[in-house]
Amino acid sequence: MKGSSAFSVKSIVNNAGIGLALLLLILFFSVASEFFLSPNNITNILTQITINLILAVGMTFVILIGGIDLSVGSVMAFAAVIAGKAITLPGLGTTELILLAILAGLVAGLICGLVNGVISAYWALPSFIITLGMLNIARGAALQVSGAQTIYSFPFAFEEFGSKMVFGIPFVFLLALALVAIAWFVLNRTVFGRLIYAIGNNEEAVRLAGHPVFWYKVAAFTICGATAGIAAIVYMARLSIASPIAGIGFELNAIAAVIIGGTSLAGGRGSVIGTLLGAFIIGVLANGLILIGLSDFMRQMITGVVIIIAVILDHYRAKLSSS
Amino acid sequence: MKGSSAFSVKSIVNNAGIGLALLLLILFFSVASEFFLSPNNITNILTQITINLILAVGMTFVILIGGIDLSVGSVMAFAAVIAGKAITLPGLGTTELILLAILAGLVAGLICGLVNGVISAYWALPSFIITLGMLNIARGAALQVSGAQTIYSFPFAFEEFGSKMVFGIPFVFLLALALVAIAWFVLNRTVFGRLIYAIGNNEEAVRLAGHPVFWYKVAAFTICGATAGIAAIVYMARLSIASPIAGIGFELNAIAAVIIGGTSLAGGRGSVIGTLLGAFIIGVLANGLILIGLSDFMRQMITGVVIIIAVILDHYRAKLSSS
Amino acid sequence: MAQAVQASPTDDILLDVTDLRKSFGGVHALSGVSFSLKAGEVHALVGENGAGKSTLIKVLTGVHHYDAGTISLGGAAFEPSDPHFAKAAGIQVVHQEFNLLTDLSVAENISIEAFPRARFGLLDRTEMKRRARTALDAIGLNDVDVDTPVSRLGIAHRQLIEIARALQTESRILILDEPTATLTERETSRLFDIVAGIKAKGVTVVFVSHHLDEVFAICDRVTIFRNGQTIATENIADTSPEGVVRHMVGRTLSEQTKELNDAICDSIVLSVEGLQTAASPHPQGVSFDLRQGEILGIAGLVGAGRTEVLRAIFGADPIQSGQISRNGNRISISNPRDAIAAGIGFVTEDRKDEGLILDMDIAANTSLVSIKDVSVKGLLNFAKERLMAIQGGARLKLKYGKASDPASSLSGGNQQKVVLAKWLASHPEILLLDEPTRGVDVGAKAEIYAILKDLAAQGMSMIVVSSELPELITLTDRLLVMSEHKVQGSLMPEDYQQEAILKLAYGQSETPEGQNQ
Amino acid sequence: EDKPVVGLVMKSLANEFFQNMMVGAEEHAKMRGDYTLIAVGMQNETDFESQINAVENFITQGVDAIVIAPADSRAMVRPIKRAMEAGIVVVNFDVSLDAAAKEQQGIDLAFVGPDNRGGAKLAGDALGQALGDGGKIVIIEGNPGADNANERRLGFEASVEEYKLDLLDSRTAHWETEEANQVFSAMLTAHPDIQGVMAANDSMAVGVVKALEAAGRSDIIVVGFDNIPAVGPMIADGRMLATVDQFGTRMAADSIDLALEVVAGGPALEGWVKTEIELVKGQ
Ligand SMILES: Nc1ncnc2c1ncn2[C@@H]1O[C@H](COP(=O)(O)OP(=O)(O)OP(=O)(O)O)[C@@H](O)[C@H]1O
Ligand SMILES: Nc1ncnc2c1ncn2[C@@H]1O[C@H](COP(=O)(O)OP(=O)(O)OP(=O)(O)O)[C@@H](O)[C@H]1O
Ligand SMILES: [Mg+2]
Ligand SMILES: [Mg+2]
Repeated sequence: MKGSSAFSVKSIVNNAGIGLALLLLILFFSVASEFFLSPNNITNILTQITINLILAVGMTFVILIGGIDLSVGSVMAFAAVIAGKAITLPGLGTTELILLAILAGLVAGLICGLVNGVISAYWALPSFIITLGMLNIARGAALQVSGAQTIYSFPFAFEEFGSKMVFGIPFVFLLALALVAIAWFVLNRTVFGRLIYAIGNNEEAVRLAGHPVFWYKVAAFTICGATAGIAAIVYMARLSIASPIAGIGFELNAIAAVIIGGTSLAGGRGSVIGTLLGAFIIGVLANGLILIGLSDFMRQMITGVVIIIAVILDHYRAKLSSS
Repeated sequence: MKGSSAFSVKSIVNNAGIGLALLLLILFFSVASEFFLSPNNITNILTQITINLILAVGMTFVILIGGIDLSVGSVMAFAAVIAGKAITLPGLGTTELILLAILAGLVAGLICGLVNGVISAYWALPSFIITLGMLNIARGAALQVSGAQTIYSFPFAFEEFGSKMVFGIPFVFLLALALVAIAWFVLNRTVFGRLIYAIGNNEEAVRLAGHPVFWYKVAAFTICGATAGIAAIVYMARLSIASPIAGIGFELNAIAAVIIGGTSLAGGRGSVIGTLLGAFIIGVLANGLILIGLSDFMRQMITGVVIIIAVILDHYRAKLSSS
Repeated sequence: MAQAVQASPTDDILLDVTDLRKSFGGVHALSGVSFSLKAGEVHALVGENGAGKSTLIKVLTGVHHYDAGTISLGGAAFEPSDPHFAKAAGIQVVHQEFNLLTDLSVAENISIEAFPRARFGLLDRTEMKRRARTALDAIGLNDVDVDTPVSRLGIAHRQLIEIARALQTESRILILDEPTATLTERETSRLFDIVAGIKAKGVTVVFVSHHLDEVFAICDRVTIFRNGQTIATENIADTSPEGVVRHMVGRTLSEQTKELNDAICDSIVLSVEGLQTAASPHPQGVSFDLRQGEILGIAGLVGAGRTEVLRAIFGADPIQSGQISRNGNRISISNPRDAIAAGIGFVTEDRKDEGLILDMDIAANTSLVSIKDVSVKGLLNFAKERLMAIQGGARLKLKYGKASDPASSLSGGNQQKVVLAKWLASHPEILLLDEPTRGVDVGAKAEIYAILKDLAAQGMSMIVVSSELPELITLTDRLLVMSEHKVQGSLMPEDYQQEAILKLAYGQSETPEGQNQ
Repeated sequence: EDKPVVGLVMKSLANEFFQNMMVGAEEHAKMRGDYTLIAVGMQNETDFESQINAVENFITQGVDAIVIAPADSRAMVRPIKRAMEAGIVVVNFDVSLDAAAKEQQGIDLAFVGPDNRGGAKLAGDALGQALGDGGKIVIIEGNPGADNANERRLGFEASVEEYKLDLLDSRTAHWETEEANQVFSAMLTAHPDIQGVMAANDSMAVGVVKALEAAGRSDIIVVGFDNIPAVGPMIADGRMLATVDQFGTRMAADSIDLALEVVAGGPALEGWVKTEIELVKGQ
């Protein structure tokens, strides 16, 4: 049983079942490529999973309540464009610009998430469709606002934070890790988190227990939108551009990380630690398969196969650990 | 109540709730553009929704059992490449080539669906992840088999069937319509169909009733794969090419048609008539927004907004009709 | 109640179970169960909540695999590997928890095991509906349309549909796990007639119930469970209810007595006037008052509209018209939140869909309503929560492993106790209870009655909807009888007689209309 | 109103190259004022259907000319044939229709546009000259299966051949900055001795440059394609060696001019009307 209440260390280990598959992957790549465990490559992997991880943390909330958010990639692009416009405003000091951009990106993402949440919760509509609508709206808006032009030339201090290292670890990855920790705490130690799980499990029972289900659902989507905003800032800092066509298909990667991590698409079961491992699986796979020199097409096929094998492995581990 | 038992005409009308939104759309575009209702344009719309409709019919089965199939776009490309290889084989007569190609495409799609079904049903794994894996596998395979080259130069008779008209209606659309009719019949009039609904409703109850749930699930995915194969054939006949990069993102459109049509992502509720209307909504919107001359970005935004409004409208209609 | 069925079983042993064991993780659900079924008998399984009755049934029907022991059917070894296998061997079952397809029609649910097929795998819908109609009529559900989706039906109707479904297939052994827990007398006696009928055809019946009067009315033999073991099997003719209870709990229970509650104050805490919901056909609606410390019962037949009234008061369903007053002040309740804020609690009839969060642990379920009491500034205090669960559990004699086990691992009756514990933990001033002791064993029931009476004595007011007249008779201070969505009459304890209540329930008015208060 | 109507079928306008081209066309239409422009883009790079739909819609509307940048050099042949049969003047620009496919369908159509392969070779040659014989390079390809990706790869490969470069690896990053960044980071790990990178477009070149910055490598030479504004500073400060400008802003406008001439009764176009390309290098 993938318990919803990940309290003890043991239950974290259990939740994080996909860890075995990750371990095997890492083991394999370490043997297959001399570069895989080099400090440089580890830095690469950490940097590369950062954005997906940030998006996946927000996505975990939405999937836990039984929803889905297809718009995160587009919303990220929209938030990036807005933040990009803000950071290239003339006549302001660097610090102000950076703060303004961060705020603008965050608020833009948050508002998109809020809209997703309010519409799907108020009318009890399938979030798949509502966020598919938002996917189109946010992408169109990003293109419209930017005139389809890539925004560039950001203050140096801002770009620097994208490549800053702390104890040999990319700062942006630590940021993502902090988000994971916060999400874990919120989901497992607070009333709010408890009710997020409960709603995903049995919404009617929560409603009859007198809790404002509507607001919890809205909150989950808003959190997801806000993480898309944060991802946008990280994206900008890392690549020094704000592109209106960034993030196409990112939603699938984020959802995949969450589900590979053992969270149920039906809601109510899963953990953000699993999401962290899921994001690692995807990132390690993408990196390792290039290192061992597979051709592009083989790489794509093998990625598919490994993802499937990973969840099959997890199935057996879960079975073993439950008996 | 979106009853699963679409027996009477009344219940079809109810199932097809999204019809109101479709009507409003058609009304609006007829007024906004003189071309919209021209026979030529109607032909265009019908041709244009054909592929999405075919994919969506198969998708309806998968979603009804509570699954999802993200691989249909890739599987379609893979089936097209296989059929393309077959149809350009040297040394065979035209009729043989065409039959061989159709068979090859169908079987290729069917096998992908079978694999999706067997893996997700046997290990009870989330079909989202399994079919995401298949998305990568089939795409990689399509690129590998074709060497990333578009295959072309098909027999004339084959291409002709893509543009053939019957009573002023594109033949391929009639084909899609026939699939809808067959699917409706199977889902509503056969034991198999009722068990598909039943599994989506309460899998455990069906298991306890002594039915082999595994095989029904496999069947649903296999049907979905087979429709991707059919879509591949139609695609080839219509575009005269078999491209390994065809069908990117088609899965979202197919799923959207199903869900806009009122089928529940959780399974057990919905109808293929709704899917038909859902596909129409998407097709009419794409066509009409171009006709009224909206800019691309505005068009994308408005597409999102209209999709959302359509499901909101449907919500109110469902409410009215149930009281 | 149906008359005792003439004993006519043979002495042939049809099914023999010896030393059966089954555990879930650390929980030993079955630790040495032996019993045998004689062909053609009606055999009762009784025991406290969590004693292992349902687990045995699930093993026999291929839902669970057993760890050790032997089962033989008709003399041959029998190892049911899945539900299909057991069905093929002629074992039919109605499980304790429902297994219905709520979005499908009643007819489809009844035929699900073997849809009538025309040629080419086509569904013969006419035949399916005809069979469903016959099955429903046989069980007395004349008023239910076979095309209705099950989601529109109340819980008792659902139970009857489960039974109708099991009766569809010819079987050698029919197992009924607490079929009567939600039924009123009318349906129960109809069920007993059916059981008598199939018994006459030579079918062996296994019957689980917490109502010993039912056991003594229709069974030939009874097997008593305690803590996962079979304690004894006795001929009904040779034993007495007291004897069975002694085996069950290991001691004698004191007789339930009806004491008049003298704590009822005159102050009216809740007043309902002209309450109308979407389903109620009567323009005058439902009206009554509830006084402080009073336990008001609502009796009625299945579908009389009792649940509807409670749901409307609690804001779970929208009110069409009518007024609700708390302590004389009109209040508006548009959702459960408002109701809880007004000091009202609601134990729902359907624990699986509305009451419990099955995947979450017992502690989380217990604290769901009063989560503020176990948290500080939004942070959960797990120790406090566990304590709440343990105290609530102890009070209701909950049988469980750890407070951190999921609610789904509990036996049916114990799940019901968790729902009760959840609402008791929230200390409401008014508690609405819909079938509060559904599936709860005799001993625990007595405890629950005592607790409720005690709370009433401390000033809590209650409305109890129940299908068990004895429950209403022991528990309530006043009884409303509903029929066809309206209050047919009101009775005081001195007038509590089965006959009078049933007369009203069947819609024969005793008190003139408008004098229901 | 009897102004001629020109239907412009573009590729994805989300791509700033085509967006700028379209803005150029719109300004052109305003400036000339003697024709009506209807422009349609597509949802994404591989959305062949919407181009076919657009052509079909234009036939429905009875436009006078269709000016099209085909998303697929083979898929668009048949709809274009239908348009021509309907008496519409068709001008093919940006990517040339496949010659064999044209022959098969029995149509003859001129092409107005740049030489993608030649352009890529310009960039590749610049890199070859900078590195000299045996220079170790990698290629970041566009979307496999896309015609211009194919052409550019072939152009790069021609340079590799000519300058006897050592091609260590060649991979797609699907035209995307983020993916190019990830893919190139891994390539750099596997081949620390890379000396040069050929990126099939500038968006991917930006990703490569950022990966080099993160790895602290300033010794690796990068060339791109498209000359988007964002690479301007990179070329100026030497983080990139060169890119290729196809003067996309003018391409659609020029094609429209050519189409209108034919509509006005001029002679049909023939062969390949090459448009300008230029290597953009820093100082
Ligand atoms: N799936 C399960 N996982 C863990 N424990 C279980 C599971 N099913 C049953 N149990 C445990 O097995 C024991 C026996 O349960 P069972 O349902 O057989 O009781 P019962 O006699 O039917 O009780 P009731 O009268 O309440 O229905 C209980 O302690 C219960 O908690
Ligand atoms: N004859 C009927 N046909 C169809 N639906 C009915 C009928 N009677 C009641 N219902 C509906 O079925 C549900 C059951 O009614 P309700 O639960 O209020 O009655 P009840 O007296 O509590 O009976 P139960 O014991 O079934 O709970 C309600 O939603 C009601 O609207
Ligand atoms: Mg039980
Ligand atoms: Mg009721």
